Amino acid sequence: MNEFEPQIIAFACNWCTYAAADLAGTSRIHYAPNVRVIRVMCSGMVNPIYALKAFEGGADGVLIAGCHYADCHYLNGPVKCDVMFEKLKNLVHTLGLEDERLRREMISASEGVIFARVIDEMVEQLKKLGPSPIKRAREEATV
Amino acid sequence: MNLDDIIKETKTFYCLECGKCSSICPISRYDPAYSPRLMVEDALLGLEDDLVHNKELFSCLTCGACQPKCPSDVNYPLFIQKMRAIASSNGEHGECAHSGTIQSLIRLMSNPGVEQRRLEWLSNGYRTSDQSEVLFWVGCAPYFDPIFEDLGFKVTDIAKASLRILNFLGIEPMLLPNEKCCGHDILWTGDLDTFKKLAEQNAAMIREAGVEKIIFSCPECYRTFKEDYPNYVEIDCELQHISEFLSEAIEKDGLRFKESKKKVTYHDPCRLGRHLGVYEPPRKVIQAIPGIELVEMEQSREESLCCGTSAFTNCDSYSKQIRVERLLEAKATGADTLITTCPKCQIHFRCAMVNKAEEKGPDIEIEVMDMVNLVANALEGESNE
Amino acid sequence: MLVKTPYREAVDVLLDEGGETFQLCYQCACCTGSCPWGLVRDFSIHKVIHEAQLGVVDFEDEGIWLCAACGACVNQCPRGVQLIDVVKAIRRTVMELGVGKAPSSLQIALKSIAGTGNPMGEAEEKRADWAKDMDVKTFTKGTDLLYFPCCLPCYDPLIKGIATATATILNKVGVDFGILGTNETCCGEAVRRAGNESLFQSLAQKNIATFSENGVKQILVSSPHCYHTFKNEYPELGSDSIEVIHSTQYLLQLIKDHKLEFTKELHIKVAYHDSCYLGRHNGIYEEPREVLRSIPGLELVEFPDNREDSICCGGGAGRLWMDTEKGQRFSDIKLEQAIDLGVEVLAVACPYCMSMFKDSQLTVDKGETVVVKDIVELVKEAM
Amino acid sequence: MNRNEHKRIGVYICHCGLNIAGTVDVEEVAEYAANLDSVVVSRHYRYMCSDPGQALIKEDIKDLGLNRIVVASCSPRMHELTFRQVCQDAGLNPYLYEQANIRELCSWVHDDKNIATEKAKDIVRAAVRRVYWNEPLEVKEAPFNPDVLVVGGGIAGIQASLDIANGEHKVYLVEREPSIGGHMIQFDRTFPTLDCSECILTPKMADVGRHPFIELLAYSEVEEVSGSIGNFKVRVRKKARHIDESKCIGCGVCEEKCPWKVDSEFEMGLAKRKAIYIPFAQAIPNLATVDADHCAFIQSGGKKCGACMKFCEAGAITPETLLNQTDQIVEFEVGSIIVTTGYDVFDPSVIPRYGYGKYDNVITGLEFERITCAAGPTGGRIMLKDGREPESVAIIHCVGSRDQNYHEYCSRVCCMYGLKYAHLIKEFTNAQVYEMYIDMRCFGEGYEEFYKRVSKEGVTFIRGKVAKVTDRAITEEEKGKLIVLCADTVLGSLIRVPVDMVILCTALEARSDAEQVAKIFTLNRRTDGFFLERHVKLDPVATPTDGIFIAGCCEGPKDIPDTVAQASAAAAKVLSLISKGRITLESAVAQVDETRCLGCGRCEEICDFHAPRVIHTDGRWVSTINETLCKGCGACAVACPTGAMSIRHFTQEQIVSMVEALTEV
Repeated sequence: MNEFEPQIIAFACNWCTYAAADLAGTSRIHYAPNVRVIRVMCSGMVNPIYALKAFEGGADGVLIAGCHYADCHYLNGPVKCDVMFEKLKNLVHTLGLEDERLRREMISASEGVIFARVIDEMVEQLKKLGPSPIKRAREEATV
Repeated sequence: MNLDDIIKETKTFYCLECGKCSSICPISRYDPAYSPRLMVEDALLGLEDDLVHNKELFSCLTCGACQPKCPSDVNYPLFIQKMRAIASSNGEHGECAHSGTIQSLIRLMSNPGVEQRRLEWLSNGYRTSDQSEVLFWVGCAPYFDPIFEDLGFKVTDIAKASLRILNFLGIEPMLLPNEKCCGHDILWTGDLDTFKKLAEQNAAMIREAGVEKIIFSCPECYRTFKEDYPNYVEIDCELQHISEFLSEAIEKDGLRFKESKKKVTYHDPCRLGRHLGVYEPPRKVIQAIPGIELVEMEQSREESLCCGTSAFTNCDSYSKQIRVERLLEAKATGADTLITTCPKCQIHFRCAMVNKAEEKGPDIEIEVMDMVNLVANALEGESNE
Repeated sequence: MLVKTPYREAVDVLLDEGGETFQLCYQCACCTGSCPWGLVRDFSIHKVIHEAQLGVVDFEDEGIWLCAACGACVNQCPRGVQLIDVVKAIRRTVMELGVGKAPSSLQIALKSIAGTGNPMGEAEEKRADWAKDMDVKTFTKGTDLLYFPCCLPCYDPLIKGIATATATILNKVGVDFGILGTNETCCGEAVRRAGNESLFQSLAQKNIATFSENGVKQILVSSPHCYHTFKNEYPELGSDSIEVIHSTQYLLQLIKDHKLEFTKELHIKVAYHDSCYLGRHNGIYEEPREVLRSIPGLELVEFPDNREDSICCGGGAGRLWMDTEKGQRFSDIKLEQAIDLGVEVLAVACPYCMSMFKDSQLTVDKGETVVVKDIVELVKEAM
Repeated sequence: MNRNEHKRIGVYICHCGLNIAGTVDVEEVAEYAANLDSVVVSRHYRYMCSDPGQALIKEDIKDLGLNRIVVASCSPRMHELTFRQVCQDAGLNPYLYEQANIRELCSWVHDDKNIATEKAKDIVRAAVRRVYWNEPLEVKEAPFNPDVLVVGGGIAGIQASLDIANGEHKVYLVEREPSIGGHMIQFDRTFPTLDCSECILTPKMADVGRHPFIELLAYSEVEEVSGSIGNFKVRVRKKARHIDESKCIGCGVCEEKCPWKVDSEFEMGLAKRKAIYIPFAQAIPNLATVDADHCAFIQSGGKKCGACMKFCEAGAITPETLLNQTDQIVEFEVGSIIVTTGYDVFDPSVIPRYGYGKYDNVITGLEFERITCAAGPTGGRIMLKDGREPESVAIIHCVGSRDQNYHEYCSRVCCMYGLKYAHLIKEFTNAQVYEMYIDMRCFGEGYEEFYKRVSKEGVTFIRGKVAKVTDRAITEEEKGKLIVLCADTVLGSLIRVPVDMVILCTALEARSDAEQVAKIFTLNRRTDGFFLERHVKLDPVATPTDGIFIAGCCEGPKDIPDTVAQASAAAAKVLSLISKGRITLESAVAQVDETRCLGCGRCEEICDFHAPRVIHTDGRWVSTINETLCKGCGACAVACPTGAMSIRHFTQEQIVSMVEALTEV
């Protein structure tokens, strides 16, 4: 059995974090390939269901990242995201998923390095945790 | 199960097309596009496709108001339940409220790998035991708390109040640390597979626990265990809604309460009332509290008007209008408080009262409270919460 | 003319030794402008910084041993260059890589510390002698407060007064305190600034171990140097979280809590000398002054340059142990200023400062007209 | 949307030369995509963004009747618009296009070809699934209000207003002080040409005063701005001057007669003005203003003084105006806004070492401007506080600039005005002049030449940041002087320079109320406190808020030429908006499904742009969206309990479809 490769779904705000991911690209900063980025216009646009759906699908981790408070293209998106995230964290916690599987970050357009680092960190953590219980149970069911 | 079986099982073929159902149906009252009669007609004409893809299929509250009126006793709610199963296998899920968060949580819960942390609300003030013969069924309150935080109450308070009452009566009930959703909402939105998974896991845990009795504070869980589980799993213990349990306690054990001056009216949840015929116990309990004056709303008991949504699907302007009508009715009685025995009824009423807009609707503000909270506050020797 | 060529390797060494902030320097020289050496001789610290940038530092030059880590330059630097760290890096390079040579007087002091745990090379077992005929218990688990006197008060007869006065006050007030006695060793602050990192590390580790073995929660120090390293450097080396308090802070608290009552009036005119490590390094300017002002009858006057601008005594970063030729001692200038101010007492809050001033008294004329006292001694007298 | 519409998707994998093809097996990805649901054609090509690449798509749309397009290439932030245009040209709604980013997010950040290829497949799959749910959106336009608001009547505001008004468009110019002119009118001469500031500025001020297309609201402040590009609503508070503006002719008699003296703001407190005053001779508008706090008549409730009234022949001052005149609120609508609120001068007293406020003859640059000004308090005579002419002057550069303890940035003008002072002192006195500098930054036209000229005039330059200014003499000739202490980095030794006067080249800093202003106009601020431009290089006068522009020192320290250039640039931006006359609205905005709406107003509460509004229609309370206000941030959709609210092009269906595509096993 080869090493477990965690699967991360990242929701990135168009103006900052997605731009940061682009920057990581243009500056050829390599990072773990385990992340799949979904572009949203603002971190405040991320609905809890998106993360829950990802976990349903068997994702091992979900990252929700957007602008720092001061940089928001829509003034207060990050604040709204915080509120949503508190709710979501609470639900995911009650479900018994490890808190590390859900992560909130603020990464500005200039922080390509940080984007790469966050992904690598998260992959490391998730490798330690192993597959999400949902995925595990599903795999056990199939074998 | 195909359309014909459904028609047989729910006695739809007896339909006389008298239209009594549509005339009594609260949805039809506000949403002209919706008519139970026409649904049934489509079924009888074998227009399965039209039915399956008709979004109105998910508008039905399955409140059962039509059933008592039906001269040929068609089981319309069951008809809808079964039809939705077919619909959902055809990719139709209705318009889930709260972005489908709740359905998603239920599906996640149904995963056998999920080991929840669902009892963290439980503070040491409450006495529970793993040896108990009585199991208290908490329901989805731990998930509702964050989702409905803006409604100004904690759904877990209903569970807490229930525990206070049980403890007061010397019962230290068992709580399942990994209790899974009973599956009510997922069943009524047609996802049978998930429902079965939940039923099986819950049944297994209950067998494991070896209890003799399960007490529910949520009529939907209660109904699901009583009516729907038997079709899939076997659970042989006594099932009771806490209102039934309390009215017994009042009769047999002479449970008494301290006085609390209040004029209240009682809202029959569809599941507890029309679905299971439990009308009197809650009323008895409420009236057992000295000082409480219970007044009835215009539509009560069999005639009771639904709280406006069920299974968190197709919550829309029509369901809002139904809630407004119900709340105005409650206010009309001059009661200070609207008592219900269903957490979801309370959620829907409180949600209807949220008004953050500048343009205000009609005044429908009234205190809404679960019976168990009312009772818990009236327990002798216990300080009010 | 001597032609120099930038030498990258040297730059890298200094970077490794922790001098990285020299890269920020844009050569405005306001460090040199604010350096106390400017009062007595040519010394262009900004040049040293630039030499570091080019990697052409002259490790043989005595200049790199001049800095007393007073922090006047760091305070003003517009680019956030940590000049003290840069100098430290240069000195470390000398000590560790053996390029150039540290002044012999410094080497001797460091050897003594390495051997006996104190710069005078006195015997370890004598460390608690200052408290012999006093009732001072040895610190054990459960004792509230650890009193850490610093090497000088432990051994130097001229400075012992600081320790004894502190102990007397603590006893009078009835504080449950103790000393580590022979278990304690030099804090190593000056050692580090002097460039001997390895020695500092071993000293620090020894103290850290002793502290945690004895479950120390609170340390009272007489020396701002101990204060600085305990508070700001030991935690990075893994010491448990310990509350570090300087005597002046402690006294002020006692006074505020009315635990310490003055019974005598001291009708004297006093000037307070800000110790660099209390002031610029840790922002403690007012506590010592408040303590002095609260002494009945005492008149407090200020030096022309005080607080952030206070002139150093010249004893920091190992300078205490190096010879400074007559006419170049900051302590002389400060003492002369005190004499001009016409004060009876020059109040200090640091054993190093006291030691420097006591030396100056011997050489500065009319030096004897001013008495050098630590604030704790003045407080004791007034009790 | 029409669920039964038959989806025909075309997928195009771009090699981007070797940028993608180098690490991703594009053929394999193309083959993979071909087998995805509803994909009709899947190709790969060297450069999709090239003309042939674009042609490829257009042909397929026509020949194969494609109704959805996916291009897997670079970041959508790079070429989304390019390919949307391609679709549009081929008659396909641009929003039926989706871009899969397999370069920045894949080929450039991984080197293992297998891994990169697999990841690329996922990314493409997600895009294909999403585009399936994409819906056509109509591009909407709204009329653009040609009127303009300019905030701040300094040189920037004046220039911008004139540029726009000369194009015969209405400009509202709002200035908070009694007169326009800003800092520039306080200056004596301007570097490097030394033409007098007044002489070049006052004609422009006069033009503003009488321009038929400029409505000047002086002594006024903008209180609230609502709405969005093309249609802003503005509320302005016109402060009470306590005189009848229609009658006042600005003769100034009232000021002569008024017995109550106050420090003059205009003269930096170096001279007095009266309680009723005209800030300076050429003030525009030329009206008297009563300083209510210092007017005895007002303070005494009409019992004391009243001198001004007696002597005002125009009858512009009456007990009524003095006692009962109140601020008035003016409201109007504009299509665009230019913010030119300028800067504050750094207060050097926070650097005690330099002795400002401690020594009389340590002064700031702006104070010196007034001293050298012929119309100033000393009639242009350069003198010390005691009236003597200085024998020596030190000019200290970088006071509060280039210093992380105060402002890390360079204020850009100090070197040059420092040189200007040196020149003026040389010209009008016999004083020796010393400039203590760190670097000389003389970058503009004629600046370096000016530096040379000043050097020739015998000014002494000392390279070193001043450590201290003191009056403690240690030698005879230092007695009674201010001694400037610094290290000369060139000599490599300390220098003590005894002088009579010290001029501090104080930094320019962001206005103390920049935060409020930022709130009113929804601007962002940089860490240094100045307003943030949309793009530092490519969009220097635009801001993140459409239709609002910035110019002059509110954007950062700059000299007059740059300020004027920026002002004209902002004016040009506005003029181009006006000449187009319409605004294209964001299409990806919120939409309400009225049947699903509860009218709870959660959307209304959470929106920062006031786009959603709950209204009452046929018995129901439902939310509606003002699409000109909506920015499409999506917060309302998250807040909506029923899902009635959704964001076009970012619907739950579209996003979840991607999640599902990416997580399915």
